[in-house]
Amino acid sequence: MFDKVLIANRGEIALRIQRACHELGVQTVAIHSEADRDAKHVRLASQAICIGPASPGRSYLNQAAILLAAELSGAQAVHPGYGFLSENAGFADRVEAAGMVFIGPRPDAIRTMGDKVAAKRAMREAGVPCVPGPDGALPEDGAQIQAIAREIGYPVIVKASGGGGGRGMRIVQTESQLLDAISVTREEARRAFGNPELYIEKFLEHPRHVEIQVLCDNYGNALWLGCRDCSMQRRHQKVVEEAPAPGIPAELIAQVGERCADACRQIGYRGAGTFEFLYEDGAFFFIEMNTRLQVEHPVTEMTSGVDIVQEQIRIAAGEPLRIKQSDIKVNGHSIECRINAEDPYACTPCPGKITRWDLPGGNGVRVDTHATAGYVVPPYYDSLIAKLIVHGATREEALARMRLALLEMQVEGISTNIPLQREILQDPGFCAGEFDIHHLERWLKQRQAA
Amino acid sequence: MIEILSATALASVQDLGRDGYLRYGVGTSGAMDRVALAAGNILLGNPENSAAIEIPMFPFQVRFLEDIAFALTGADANAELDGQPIPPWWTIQARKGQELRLSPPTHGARCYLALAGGIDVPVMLGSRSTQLRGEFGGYCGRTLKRGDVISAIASAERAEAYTALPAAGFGIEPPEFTLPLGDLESTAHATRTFVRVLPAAEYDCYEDASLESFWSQDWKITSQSDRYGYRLAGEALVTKTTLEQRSHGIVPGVIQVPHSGQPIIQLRDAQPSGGYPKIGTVIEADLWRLGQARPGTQLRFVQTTYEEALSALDEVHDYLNKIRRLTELYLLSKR
Amino acid sequence: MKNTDHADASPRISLLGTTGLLFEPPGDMDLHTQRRIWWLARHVEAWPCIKEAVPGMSNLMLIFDTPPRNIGKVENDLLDAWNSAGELQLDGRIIELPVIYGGEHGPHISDVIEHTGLSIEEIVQIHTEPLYTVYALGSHPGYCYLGGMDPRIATPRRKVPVLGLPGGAVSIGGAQTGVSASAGPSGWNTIGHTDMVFFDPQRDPPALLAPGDMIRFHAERIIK
Amino acid sequence: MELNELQQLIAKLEASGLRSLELSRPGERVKLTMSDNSEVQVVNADDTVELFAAPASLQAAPAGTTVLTEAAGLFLATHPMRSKPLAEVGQSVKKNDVLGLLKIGPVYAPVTAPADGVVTQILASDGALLGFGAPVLEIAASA
Repeated sequence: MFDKVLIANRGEIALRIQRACHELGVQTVAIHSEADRDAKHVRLASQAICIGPASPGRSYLNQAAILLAAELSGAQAVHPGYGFLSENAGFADRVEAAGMVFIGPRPDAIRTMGDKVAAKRAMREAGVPCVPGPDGALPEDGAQIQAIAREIGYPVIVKASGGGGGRGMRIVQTESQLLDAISVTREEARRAFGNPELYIEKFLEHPRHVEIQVLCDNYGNALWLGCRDCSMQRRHQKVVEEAPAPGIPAELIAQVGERCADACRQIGYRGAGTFEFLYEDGAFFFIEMNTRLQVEHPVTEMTSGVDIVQEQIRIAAGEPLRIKQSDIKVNGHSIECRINAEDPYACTPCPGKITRWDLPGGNGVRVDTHATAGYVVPPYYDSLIAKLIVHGATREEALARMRLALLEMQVEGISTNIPLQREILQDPGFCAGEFDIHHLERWLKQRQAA
Repeated sequence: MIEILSATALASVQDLGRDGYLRYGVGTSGAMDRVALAAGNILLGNPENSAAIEIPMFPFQVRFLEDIAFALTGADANAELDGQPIPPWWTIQARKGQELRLSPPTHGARCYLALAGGIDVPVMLGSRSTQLRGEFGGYCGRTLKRGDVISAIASAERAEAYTALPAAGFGIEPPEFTLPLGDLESTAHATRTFVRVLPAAEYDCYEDASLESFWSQDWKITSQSDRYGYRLAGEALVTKTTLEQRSHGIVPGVIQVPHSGQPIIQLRDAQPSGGYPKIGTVIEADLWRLGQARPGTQLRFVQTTYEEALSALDEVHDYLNKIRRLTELYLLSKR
Repeated sequence: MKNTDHADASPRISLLGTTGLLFEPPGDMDLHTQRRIWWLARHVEAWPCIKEAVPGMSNLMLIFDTPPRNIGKVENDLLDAWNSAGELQLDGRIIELPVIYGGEHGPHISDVIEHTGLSIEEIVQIHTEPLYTVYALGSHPGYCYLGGMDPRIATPRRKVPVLGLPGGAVSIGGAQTGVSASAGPSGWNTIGHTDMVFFDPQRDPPALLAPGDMIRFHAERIIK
Repeated sequence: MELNELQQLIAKLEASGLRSLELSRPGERVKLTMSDNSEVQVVNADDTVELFAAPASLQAAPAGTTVLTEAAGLFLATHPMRSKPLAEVGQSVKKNDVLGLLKIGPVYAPVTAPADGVVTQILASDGALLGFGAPVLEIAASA
């Protein structure tokens, strides 16, 4: 096991990783910006090093400054958390070149999965079900493109290979719109991602977003830890997540889960990862793989009993997985609400000083947060200030527990999306488990109209 | 471009040395302290083998005829750029017209002045090092004189890379502090140099008492010590029988013992063959220490093994790799 | 000449730090041995760990590319190679060298006279008699070690090397003779001088002479 | 305890991000606590004295400029090849002079004089690990 791990992140996830390290008896190094001097994880770290000013480009995204701090601290490994440099293959390369361990997959795996076309090809070869469409870049020739689209069947979606997070994509309903859409998207992709490569897929109209969490060690062992439903999204940002995905037969999930684990073994994947799928009409379609820890990992921890962050660290330290697939049971139901410092309906960030910070508690309630009363939410970073996670024996029990927890949670001084979360938890569609990825946007639109 | 303002002789253009011509009788030449030369180049983003100026006599003064980044490594010559003090093992951007002055060092023997891009002299038999005996290589095959104008190899990339150089420049840790050998007192004051030695072919031909004193005594580095070799003074070494060798190849670091019994360490400009008995070889990994040992100071030999000598060489490579990696990171963090 | 006491022993291999090693086979310093040395040099130079193989006088220096971790294996391979070594015949040229013996340019001829008990004429006669073979190059750019000197004029190397010897110096060191190609220090006894240019770094190869070439000294003048 | 000693402690306290610091030595005990309105309270064991010294006023004190680090590193007051520190109190310095070093592995980053002046105080202790933006020393503009 490592003696010292550097945490290249901030906020709740830095604190989460720090806890996992300390539980494993590993010292932590907190690197931070000037804006985070008083942050909780900075205070609780074994060693803290301020590496730059508030601007992320000069601190949390400043690879060189982070690596120099690693050198100063003598850390043997770097945990990137999520966001920032977590899926930056170049950073992973540099960490390894410095003789340290990057707590995550090997840089080449990050690179492959970062290229949507390459990822889809790898998954199709590994037997993971994919959205209909060729697993290669689109040709230049218009007639050829039209032939491909016709074979898939309209509507189709045009995507940039280098895109992600909802950027660089366009839905095409009929053949007459196709070539225009291609040329516009190609130009966007060239400008936004420096890579004009496009691919095309069947567009699913009412899918759900269901994902499978995997864990793999360096010795060819790969596990899947169950699934999550993250369909409640707004502007491609997840708002509420839960595990397991409601209403999908366990056997079907197990089938897909096994395929994911197989794929990991085939590509020699290491560490934690998430296979994201669209789920429609009883079928799964792979969309992408996230080669990092997810924000919503706690709902899987609550239902599987596995501490995913601790396992990540053990794997990176070269330990084999201590559990087998047969040890993993899906136990009850867990829901996570992301609490953001933002206007609940306009969605605009609301940084500022928190004057009141009352957290919920009780059986089956977990709050992952770095905020406290008196904490000033800085304007420079992501607006996530807490993750409210509940666990219940059934989905109904979990829903009831979450409603109560949201009522108990009182924040003053800044606006948060707690009022929105309370409303979502009352929405009949959500409560019945009848929703797709467009549900929340539709619901918001209706609410605005009313 | 820089112009040499000092009349002081013996400064020469050197790179890491000339390989592969020993069979023509051409010695390796190259910097006496190759670690300092490589480090100076690394500070500037040059290939490690780029040529620089080796300065063994002080004061030494140059004028910059263009804006150019330079690096100083090796001996601490209390450098001043137009009166502004420059720390040792440092790189900084010089402006056209500025003058660099190096004073007699209190620490070390040879200073290396490297220029961004590396010094532009023709490559002769695979190297830019000055072959003094053969009168070729380096700057016109000779040591530098007042009025010589020396150019750096132009590179657009290097201009780009060093826009990030802090106004006051930056430095690196000299290797004697990263790779200490011997007691700290000697390192701090540079009064005694320790070098590791592997016994050589005729080691066993010496009297036991001579071997004992070879390892235990302080050898004085005499004033007859230069790039060819260091002549040492101490209790004479005595062989059990008279030895006469056939001429054979030798390398920098070989400690020959002529009939006088006073050892001579062959160095970069030494002839590449000889016939005197060899008691040992200063290991390659420690030759840089020798390059900074000054006449009048003491030298101590430490017995080592081939395996230890290999590890020592790895440590030197690790030091250079680390300064390259961290120098790049540091400049990147400043962008 | 007094060689170290390994005449009947197996070849001796000794380390030159981590830079290289020295291979010294037993036996006389003659053309047969030297031809096996040339064979060995050409053979060993192809090994990946070897940067250069440098023949000496019936010995061979190897310079490592990177020092081998397993030095024992290299030593064994070298012994095996030597045991199977043939004689490499190099077809050389014959070069005549005019020499002025003694005087200002032969300052140590008196030491040779004193050591050998011969007269200057006898020494010159003995020195100009043989056709010398270039065994190896070394010492300084273009310098040749010659084989075939008459042992009657062998004179030990000087106790203290001479620092500023000029180029073209013809000298005797132990049982060997040679001609310096440029000015520099030497521990040998200088007996004469020649004007020949032996080295030009612009040429490829840069040296005038190569192993296998032959030299005959020709007494242009003798200064007493 | 002298006022300048206290000021140095206060500067260190601010730089470290700690909330309080306690120091005892024979005959005296000092506790410094950062209160929320950025005041510094000094509590002396024998007679309680409160000193309201806002950091801003401290930094502005006698026309001084606090020189801050521009990188994280171990502070070296003296180059290991030298015996004399790069900067000493009372020393005149010129803009861009190197006043100290931040050691990051084998890299020595400079602590640089932002302007001509005289060194009035050294705030960082030799060998301390300093983060970005930490105070190292103070210089006053020369008259």
